[in-house]
Amino acid sequence: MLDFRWDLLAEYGPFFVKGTVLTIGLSIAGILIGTVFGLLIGLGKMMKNKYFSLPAKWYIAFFRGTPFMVQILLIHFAVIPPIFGGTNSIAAAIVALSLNSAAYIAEIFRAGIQSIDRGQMEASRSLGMNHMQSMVYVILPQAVKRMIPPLGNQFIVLIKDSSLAALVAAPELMYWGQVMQGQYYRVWEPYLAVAAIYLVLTLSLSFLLSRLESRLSTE
Amino acid sequence: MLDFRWDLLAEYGPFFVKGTVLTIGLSIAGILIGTVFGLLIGLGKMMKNKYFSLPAKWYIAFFRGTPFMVQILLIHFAVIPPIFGGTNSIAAAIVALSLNSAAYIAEIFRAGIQSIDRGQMEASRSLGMNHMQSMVYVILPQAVKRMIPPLGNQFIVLIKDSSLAALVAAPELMYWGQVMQGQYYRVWEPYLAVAAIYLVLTLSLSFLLSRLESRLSTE
Amino acid sequence: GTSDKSKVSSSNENGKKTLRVVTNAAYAPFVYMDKGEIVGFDVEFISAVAKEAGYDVKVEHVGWEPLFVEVKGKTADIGIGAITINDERKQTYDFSAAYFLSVNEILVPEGSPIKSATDLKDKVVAVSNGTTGQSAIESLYGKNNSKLKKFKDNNLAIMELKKGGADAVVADNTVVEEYVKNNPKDNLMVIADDTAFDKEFYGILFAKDSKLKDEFDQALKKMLDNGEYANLYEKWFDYKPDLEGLKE
Amino acid sequence: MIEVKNLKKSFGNHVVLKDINVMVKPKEVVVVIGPSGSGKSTFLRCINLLETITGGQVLIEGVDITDKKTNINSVRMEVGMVFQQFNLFPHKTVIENIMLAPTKVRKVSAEKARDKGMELLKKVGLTEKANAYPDSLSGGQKQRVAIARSLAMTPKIMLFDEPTSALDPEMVGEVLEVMKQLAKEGMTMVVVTHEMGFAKEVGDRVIFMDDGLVVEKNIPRELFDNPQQERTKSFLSKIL
Amino acid sequence: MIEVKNLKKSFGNHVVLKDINVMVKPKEVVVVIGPSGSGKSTFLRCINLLETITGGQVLIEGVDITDKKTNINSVRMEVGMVFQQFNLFPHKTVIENIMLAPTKVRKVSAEKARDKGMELLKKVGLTEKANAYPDSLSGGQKQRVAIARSLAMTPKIMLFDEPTSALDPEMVGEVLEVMKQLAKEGMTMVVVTHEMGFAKEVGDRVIFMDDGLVVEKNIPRELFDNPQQERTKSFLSKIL
Ligand SMILES: Nc1ncnc2c1ncn2[C@@H]1O[C@H](COP(=O)(O)OP(=O)(O)OP(=O)(O)O)[C@@H](O)[C@H]1O
Ligand SMILES: Nc1ncnc2c1ncn2[C@@H]1O[C@H](COP(=O)(O)OP(=O)(O)OP(=O)(O)O)[C@@H](O)[C@H]1O
Ligand SMILES: [Mg+2]
Ligand SMILES: [Mg+2]
Repeated sequence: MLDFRWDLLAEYGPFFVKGTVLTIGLSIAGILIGTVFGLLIGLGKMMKNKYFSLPAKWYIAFFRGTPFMVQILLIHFAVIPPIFGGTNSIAAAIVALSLNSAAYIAEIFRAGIQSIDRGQMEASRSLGMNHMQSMVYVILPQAVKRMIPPLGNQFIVLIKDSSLAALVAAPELMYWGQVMQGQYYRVWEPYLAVAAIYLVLTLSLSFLLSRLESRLSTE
Repeated sequence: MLDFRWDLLAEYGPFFVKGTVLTIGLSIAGILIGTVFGLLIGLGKMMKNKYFSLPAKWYIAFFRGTPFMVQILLIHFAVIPPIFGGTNSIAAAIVALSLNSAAYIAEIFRAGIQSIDRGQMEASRSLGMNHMQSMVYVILPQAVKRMIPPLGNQFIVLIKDSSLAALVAAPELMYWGQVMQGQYYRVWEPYLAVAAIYLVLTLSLSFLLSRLESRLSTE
Repeated sequence: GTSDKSKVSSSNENGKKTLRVVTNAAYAPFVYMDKGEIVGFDVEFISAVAKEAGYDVKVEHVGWEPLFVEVKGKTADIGIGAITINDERKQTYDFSAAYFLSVNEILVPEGSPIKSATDLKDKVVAVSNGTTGQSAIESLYGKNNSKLKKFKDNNLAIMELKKGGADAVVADNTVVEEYVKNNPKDNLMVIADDTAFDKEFYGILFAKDSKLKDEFDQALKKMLDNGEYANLYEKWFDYKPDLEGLKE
Repeated sequence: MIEVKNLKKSFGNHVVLKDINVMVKPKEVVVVIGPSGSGKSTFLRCINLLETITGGQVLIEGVDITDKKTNINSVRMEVGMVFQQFNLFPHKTVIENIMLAPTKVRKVSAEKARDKGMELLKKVGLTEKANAYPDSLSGGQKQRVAIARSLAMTPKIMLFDEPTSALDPEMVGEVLEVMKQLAKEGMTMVVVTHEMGFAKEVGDRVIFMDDGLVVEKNIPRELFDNPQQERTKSFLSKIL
Repeated sequence: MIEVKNLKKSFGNHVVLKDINVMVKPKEVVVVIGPSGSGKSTFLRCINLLETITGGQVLIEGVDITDKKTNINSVRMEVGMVFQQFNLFPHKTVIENIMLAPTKVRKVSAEKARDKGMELLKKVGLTEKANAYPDSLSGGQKQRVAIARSLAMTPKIMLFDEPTSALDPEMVGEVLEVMKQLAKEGMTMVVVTHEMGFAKEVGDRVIFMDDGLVVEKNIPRELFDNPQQERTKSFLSKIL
């Protein structure tokens, strides 16, 4: 530890910056697409019709029940090539992160809706509003507010999971850490630096989230 | 997909079995050590004394805020060698899984205790029991029951995270998937097989957990 | 010898010491896994040369980077697995005399416009992270060139090429030739470029000032002279070794 | 007018309402009492179709609400319901709570709905809270807003399910006051409550339910002072 | 005997008890009434040291409980407390709930604690529930167990914080009955309640609190029928 080579870090600084930008980009893409997709799957799972709810259940079970590492390798080498006619590590990372987070977001969505007191739906229905109106004007506005904290957590998880994109050579933060390690056969410098950057990203995000939450709760 | 090579899977079957055994072993070791360690850190974080609570907070922030991939690589290459005098992938995997899950378990523990209604502690104190007695006879027995479901989830997360031990060549399930891929340059067979095994492991565990939970709740 | 060396090597019943050999078994045909067994040219070679020197060996797969950590920390006696001898590594480790002559080659799909290393400019090249193949490309086209994709091992790099994510793979000649030979249906071909890529020599990796180095050097020389090396070589590579090149 | 004929309701194997026959005339105020779990809430909820009925018939203004052809939502517009737990919409202000259903269901313009809402708030004495959020109100204020919200749909019938039992004692009066006012104005009401004062003052009839059955019905004074059934007697002795 | 002198309590900047002076003589039953938020619960909690006191003194049987040298737990053994929400230990059976503190704090043997516990259960009429878990009890039964649990420590003083306000109306009576019995046996009691019947029947004195102050104290009949202060009048008009 005494011979910590700051000069090597300085040399790799620009790559870490580039990597961090991609990490953030992948995570944002993942959370956005994952949210849209997750809402659909969540809706599907809540449906009484089995042709919708069963596939949604299987989807969720698969993506929550298998390691993200398997998912990203499968998507990169087996799913993307037949579609794109070749591999594309960034596309694979975005697809994998989106599909994976969609499974978690589907559950967040469902839990958010189910956390709203039954009395809200009943009051709304007893005023003559139909199921759709009650959902749109009464249940969803309240559920969305409750979904923000777990969605924020999911975003943090995504930032961390995006590090696995290094395995398929997407040049995000972790990738540059491994490249640096491969070049100099040193471990502390690259990995501590990478860990610190991830920590800054996730802690900043939690900080923003807690601010947002306290603002929402006073509203 | 049409040329799915079942023969290759048959050939690698025994290795997948060996890998699965190690995966289970790593996860069990991780949850056990992580629980002991997590309780200590959780206790530390709840202390009023800053010399205990601050390090506990940092510990939790670090392990929850950085990717497990960085953690396992750092531990394998930088932490274990000076101690063991060399790398040891299984030791590294167990240490990394334990330290990582300890951070989550510390929070589970804290949340479990804080979820117990304040009235329980007050009733207990008003009967003349001191803080320690109230904790041991009243709060903890109830908190432990509530900790079981999130601990079970943590176990599932551990099973999935243990796949990253493949990166440091611990011969667990994911490792054999990668070896098989490396030998035959095929992706569907090894990764689907591996995903299926992980799915069986995690789904069986959730099933056991839901049984356990319903038994606990009727007690 | 160091104190913990006793932990590492043990003596068996014939009084022969068993050495702990560490390797990265994802480097066919030198060392790789075949149904869970570590096999390859390097594995047979190290057993033979160790036998010649009066030792038994136990080969263990630990991965590429850990291999160096273990040999340096003396928890392993020997590292092997297509390890190129270079000056940087010599600062920290001892190497045996060269036991293999290698040169980087380019693996491309048949019909690729790439004919030589100069054609690789602006093409996507997949390599194994930290190998001499990577250094070779970086010395030609700049360090951390964005078209260079670095993977954990050669398997993933070749996979990337096969799936259309890279235009070429640069790796040791034996690795790419072995791949093409074993997978003729993949329609890949190998391009050699002597002007762009330097010759490289593989050596057995020892800790600095290891006593084993001399014993193994003598054993290797004996194998080279008595033809045992050539036999082993031909068994694995179908052609004769360039013994003169090795002795350079 | 409400006619309940041979109403039955089970949850799975658990029969909660066994055979209920009740008739509520226009402008009548019917008070329902009975021990916890006797089915009082379920009875109200069946009238408002918040529970699917297992057997029997419920006619509201002559319309059979159990008939599949009946539009549930138009029935509900005629029947207001006030819950023990208020169930105000926490993300909307008081006036927005009141305006929501009229604008979305009756398609009343926002101005008209607001004017009507302010009028109702005046009636329940809460004009100054129009732009407050429910969280900032006391229990009694919340319940009064809930009543105003129901009234905004100009229902012909109002159902109250223990509207004061979640309130601090000093807030019970203000809510009962509003309900008495409503009764005087001629609203048809079914009220589950244990406020005997209210029952005696404005109730036209009292129904005593136990174990999913109507055990006894009578005018309040008779039922309270001179109960005919043993079960009624024992229940009244406990709560009076 | 309880002496409360110049008791003050704030939560941060929020002053909840401003200056409370109350004296409770042995065997006396004092009833505390007052609007929600007036500080009644806080007052009881200060006597039992569940809140740290900001200023003033509380003497119990002559011992200054605010003195740092006083052993809080031994004070608490002398003072039983019954909560609105019962706070039974859900993981223990009824008899285990009752036996826990005597065995752990007073180090009574399990047999003796059990015998005493069964005796107390008989007193509150729940002998047959000894081995039931709290979840299977009705609200009134839970509260009676909670009283028995407190009595098991043979306290000299009992504090009750709205013991019946979380109960269904028909269960209020059974709990009040137990409390009346206790009062007759000479227990010193401080009871926060809005059950006027109870206050009139067994209360020796009633204290009316508002906004952190004791506004009026008197014997029940006088305070209820002839309140002296405007605030008392307006409060009583709401709840009676
Ligand atoms: N959704 C439901 N599923 C199953 N059982 C239910 C449901 N709703 C009510 N019950 C049962 O129906 C019975 C009657 O309940 P109901 O709420 O109508 O009683 P109540 O007379 O209103 O009692 P309370 O005075 O406590 O409000 C109870 O035994 C209750 O457990
Ligand atoms: N732990 C606390 N932290 C901050 N404020 C508190 C706390 N406990 C009570 N308060 C405040 O102290 C005031 C008095 O509360 P208290 O519970 O003593 O009133 P109360 O007379 O018992 O009312 P109620 O009849 O509703 O039980 C209230 O304004 C309350 O918000
Ligand atoms: Mg009810
Ligand atoms: Mg209180």
